[in-house]
Amino acid sequence: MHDMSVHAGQHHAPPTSFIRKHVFSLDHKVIGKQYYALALVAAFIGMFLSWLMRIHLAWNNAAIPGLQLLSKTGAPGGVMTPEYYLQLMTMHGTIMVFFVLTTAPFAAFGNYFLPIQVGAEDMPFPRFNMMSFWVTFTAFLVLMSSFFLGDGPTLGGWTQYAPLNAVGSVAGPGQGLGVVLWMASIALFCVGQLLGSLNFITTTLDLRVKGLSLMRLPLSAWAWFITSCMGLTAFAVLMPACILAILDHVAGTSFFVASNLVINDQIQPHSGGSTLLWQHLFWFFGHPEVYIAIVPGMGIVSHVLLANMRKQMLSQRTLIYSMGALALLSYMVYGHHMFVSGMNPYSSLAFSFPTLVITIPSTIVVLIWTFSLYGSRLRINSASLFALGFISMFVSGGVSGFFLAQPSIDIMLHATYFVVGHFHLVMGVAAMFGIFAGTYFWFPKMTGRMMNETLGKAHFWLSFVGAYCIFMPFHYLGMAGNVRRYASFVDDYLQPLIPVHRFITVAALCTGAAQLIFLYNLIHSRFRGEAAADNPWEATSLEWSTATPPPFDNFGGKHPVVYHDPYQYGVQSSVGDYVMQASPEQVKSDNEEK
Amino acid sequence: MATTVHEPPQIDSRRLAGERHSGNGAGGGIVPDGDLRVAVEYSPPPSSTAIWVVLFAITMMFAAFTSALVVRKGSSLDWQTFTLPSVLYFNTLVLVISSVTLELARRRIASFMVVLRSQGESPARWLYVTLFLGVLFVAGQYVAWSQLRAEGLYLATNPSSSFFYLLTVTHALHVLCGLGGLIYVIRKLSKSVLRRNQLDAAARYWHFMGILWLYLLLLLRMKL
Amino acid sequence: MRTKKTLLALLIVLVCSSLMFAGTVSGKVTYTGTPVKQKPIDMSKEPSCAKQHATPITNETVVTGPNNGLDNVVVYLSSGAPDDGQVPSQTITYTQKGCQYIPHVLPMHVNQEFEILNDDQTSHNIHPLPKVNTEWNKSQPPGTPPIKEKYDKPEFIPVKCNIHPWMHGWFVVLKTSHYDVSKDGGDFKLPNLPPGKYTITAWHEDYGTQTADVTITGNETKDVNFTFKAKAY
Amino acid sequence: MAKFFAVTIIVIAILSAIPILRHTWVAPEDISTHGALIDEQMSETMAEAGISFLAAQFVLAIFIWKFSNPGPDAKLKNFPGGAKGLVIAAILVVGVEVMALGIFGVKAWANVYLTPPSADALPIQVQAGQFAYYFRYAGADGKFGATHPEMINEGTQNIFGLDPEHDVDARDDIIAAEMAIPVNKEVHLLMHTKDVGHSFYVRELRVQQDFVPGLDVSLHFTATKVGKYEIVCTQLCGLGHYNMKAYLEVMSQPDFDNWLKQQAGQ
Repeated sequence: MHDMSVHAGQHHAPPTSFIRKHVFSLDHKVIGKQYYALALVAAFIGMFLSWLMRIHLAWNNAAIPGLQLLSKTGAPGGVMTPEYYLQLMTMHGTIMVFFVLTTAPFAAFGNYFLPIQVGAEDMPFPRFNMMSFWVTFTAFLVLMSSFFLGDGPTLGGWTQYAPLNAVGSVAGPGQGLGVVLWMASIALFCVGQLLGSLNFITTTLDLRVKGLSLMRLPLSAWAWFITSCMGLTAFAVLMPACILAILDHVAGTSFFVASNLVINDQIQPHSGGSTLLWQHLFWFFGHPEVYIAIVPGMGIVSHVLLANMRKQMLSQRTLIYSMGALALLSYMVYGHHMFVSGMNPYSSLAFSFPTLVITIPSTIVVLIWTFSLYGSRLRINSASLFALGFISMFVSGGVSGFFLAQPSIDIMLHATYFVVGHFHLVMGVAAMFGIFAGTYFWFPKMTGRMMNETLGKAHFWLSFVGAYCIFMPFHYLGMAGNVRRYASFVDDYLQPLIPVHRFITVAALCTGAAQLIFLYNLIHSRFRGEAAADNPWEATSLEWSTATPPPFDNFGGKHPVVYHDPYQYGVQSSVGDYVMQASPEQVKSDNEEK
Repeated sequence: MATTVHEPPQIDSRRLAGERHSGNGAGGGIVPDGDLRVAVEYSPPPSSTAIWVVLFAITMMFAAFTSALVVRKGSSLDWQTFTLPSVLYFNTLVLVISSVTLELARRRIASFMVVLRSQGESPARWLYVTLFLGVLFVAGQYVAWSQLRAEGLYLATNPSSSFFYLLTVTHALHVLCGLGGLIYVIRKLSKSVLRRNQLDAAARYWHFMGILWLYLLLLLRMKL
Repeated sequence: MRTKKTLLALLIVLVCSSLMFAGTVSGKVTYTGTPVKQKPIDMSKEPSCAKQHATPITNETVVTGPNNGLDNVVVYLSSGAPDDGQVPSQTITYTQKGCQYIPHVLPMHVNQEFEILNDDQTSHNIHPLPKVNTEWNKSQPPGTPPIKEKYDKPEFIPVKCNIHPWMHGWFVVLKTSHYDVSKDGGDFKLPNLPPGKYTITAWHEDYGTQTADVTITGNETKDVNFTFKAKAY
Repeated sequence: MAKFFAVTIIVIAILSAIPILRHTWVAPEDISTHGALIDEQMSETMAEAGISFLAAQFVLAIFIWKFSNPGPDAKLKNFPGGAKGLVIAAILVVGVEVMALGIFGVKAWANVYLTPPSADALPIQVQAGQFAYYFRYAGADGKFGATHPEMINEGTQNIFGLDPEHDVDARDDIIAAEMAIPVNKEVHLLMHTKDVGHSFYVRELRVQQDFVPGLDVSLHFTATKVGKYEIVCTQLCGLGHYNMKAYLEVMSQPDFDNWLKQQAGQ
């Protein structure tokens, strides 16, 4: 990792062998697609797990035919055991947060388009880039392999709180080797993303073509740059935390395990560790991780919206500063995950105020998007629908943050479905909508074919309405005090809420099925789609100045020169109402007033 | 209706990318014909940026370990202090000297690059000395670990020993990576295709290892 | 075919005749002193189980009968046992009913298969805590098929339910098929012992073990009694 | 399509608001002395968040309705006031609003966490373990017996690891699987976990606090209404997490005294 070799990205020759072309490729575009494929597989696995969980929650102790084939002990006779529910839940969270929400908007699209948007031939360290993907892929395999352990994967949740994560199999099924595999997988994932961040940062800072100042970068490139800076800090902290946890597990150290813990009437051979230490280290990563998932989405959505509004944002600079502010603040607020954790109650107050401050940049971003729509010539297509849907979801998920930022209200809402609804909307659904917007927008460039618009719109409508049907009721359940991470709702208090759970389950099954439309569209269009022009959306940034799909070195042995800010829409030019960044044509504004 | 909100292309080099690295790329005027321009010589120095990125990541990692140490010590009753093996101070000296020899090497190579083959002596000589000192440091750390093990202090014996091994081993692994960097530089140098920024990157990394070690030694002395 | 049947009949006659010449050890397990009062178990956490017990059941660590009889003591041949290495073919069951293990102590032969059943409307979790055998931990939601398991080494294995912490029982894995659990006030009986010299061990989960030597010469019944000292706390 | 989209957004926004306005699913009635402030904080936040939510969705929908697929001669316009106005609005309106909420909320928080328990509060120890709570009352002598983790044995129901044989204080300790407290009397809850992290959540009491392994935390509250309530675990603690619960019985003082006597007799 510290080998300082410079494989000057711009100079490597096109590969000839199949393996070099498609498997161990150094080409950022292939690596981007590999990340996308990984995210796609992971997303469908994660979604499948959520289906199983939802069915179990709505119809408790009902046999799911065939489930016993997945795990004989986890689902004897097809009936899910409580531990299997938790194991599926843990894997769902881990797969979605790490291998979908981090890889798809950041690593996949960022890899493909960041170098093109800055006009480079490739990343500066293609070998590191290739390693980044393959290390991440290995991390995914390591995680998935825990499904095949005798007692299944870990059940500790994606947050893996100590000391449950460190005492071993005595604490429950999957807590032995399952946890070690989880920790190893996440540590590997951190390495992969650190390597990625290294490339993203150097690409942005050093490989910009002439005329492309930082402020002339498209918003998507800014978002990836900010995200890579966050990733560099966050993953560099999570990795040591995972190492400590592995040591507690296999080497008998006591970083996180306190003295005199009695499990199954046996005193555990650890002493003096600090439970809260894990939470501090984890959430120092965990909160920025939320922004790592959502900020690329913000960039993609801005990028897509601009091309479809046919006018500029009210202020591009403000958007960039707001994203930067979100990134900075994300490190000062992580304690709001720990209000009732036994942390010093004064610290809770100290973490509460920066959390509330975060609403300001978030609000600014939303206001700028929304009010930029004013007076625009909005084009409605699958990409812009998902981008607009993103705004709606981001608002809905964001307002519930008002509640959770306050420690006093958190007493009631902590660890309830309110939290589940909040983060699923704001970092799950919203980020997914960003991914979809990016996919419908960039698919022509990546494959040379258009996606089917009718199917795209059907996918949008079902996803948009479905997501609200799933996640809005989560908030109501939470307000009524429905605790999360329960394998079934056995107490009298929660019985009346089960119909709501059934409604959610039906909605989740339908919405999940709607994603199959997307999958079909993706695969069908890849081979049978209409051929795409070089610039089908009449967009301005550099990726649209090159061929579709881009040649191996992105610009065919040339370097573009940038003459303009990235989004010259709503102007009069020889090609229409836009001027491309790489066009030297002078710009006549169509705007009333700047 | 206002016109020309945006300036025509800037030729002023201060607005160009790569401005921070004068001498690397950014040469030649822009051909204002609007077509994509045939690439001229353009060699940005991402390794200079990259090394700072790497050092930042390592700093974050050790910051995480440090905060873990402070929290773990503050919250526990089972912390037993022990005296650091004195060979550590010898190792510190070795690492400091290695930084000096690396600087000597860098100067030699700089002049070697300017005046090709000025003297007959190989500019890599001081690099070999640095390499040797680096290996000596790692060997010295190994001696320290053996001494502690002989005293019955293992990784899991006590939180203080856990942190000692954790910090020193992690640091030593990073030093080994630095040694790899030095070997890479020596190899490149022998083929005389070494780039200045590669040498600088390896040197910065090596010096950082020294500074990091001084910090760790101070931390271990104060906290263990 | 015919010869086979004849052989079988012969075998049965042989076995029966050997049984006729077998001895029996029977007796009673008692205690002295005052055993600690068994605490009633509060099952309010699991209403479907609480309903099944009109009066709360108590702990089953020390179960006593009239005349200081002590139940749930495993009495078995610990040496001199004619262990022919044959594993009894019948399957024994361990039932979870009313959030209680029935029986509280389940003796079994090494490698003998046993079944765990869940008669309750709630999920149970069976977590035996062996030291020499392989540890496993399985949950059993209501309506799922029985769990079939066996152990390959002799051991006294505490069993607990991870969902209902009061549920506690024992698997006693023995290298002999001559064993009994004292019941109905401490009575036990080890029939069908061929002539020989044996050591008989009585094991109680809290009070430990006691042994007695006994010699069986023919078709007789020997009386062996064990007395444990009760712990006050 | 766009107009349909705008209508969908508005319909979803209104439908989302209806259960909240109609109080279809709300927290159960508060039975604590400190809970009123939390509830108040909750409804104020709900008002502000609800208005922000509806306003943002409506504006988004209106703009989509109005500005999508315009005729070819439609002029581009910018929102009057531009970005500066929006930033100022965000800072002034939203920023000040949430800051105010935060500052008022400090009082509700302080009420629970930053005040000491009164001297005559009834001390009760709760020990969480996989997957049940047990409660300990000091008994007649007012002293808790020392605990010995190595003596903990669920099989013999020595839940706390007491040593009554050698420890006089431990002999009269009352241990129960349900928590009984007298009404209108402050309770000082000493929270201990024997294994992993758990949590103590009583919806009606407006109380939620994690157990921290290796660190005993305490909590104090006063219940104001007689009744039976659920205590549930909210910190993922293992496979039986969903079933980790106990009951809280708030009793009149005489009932409570009787209950204690009855427990002591067992």
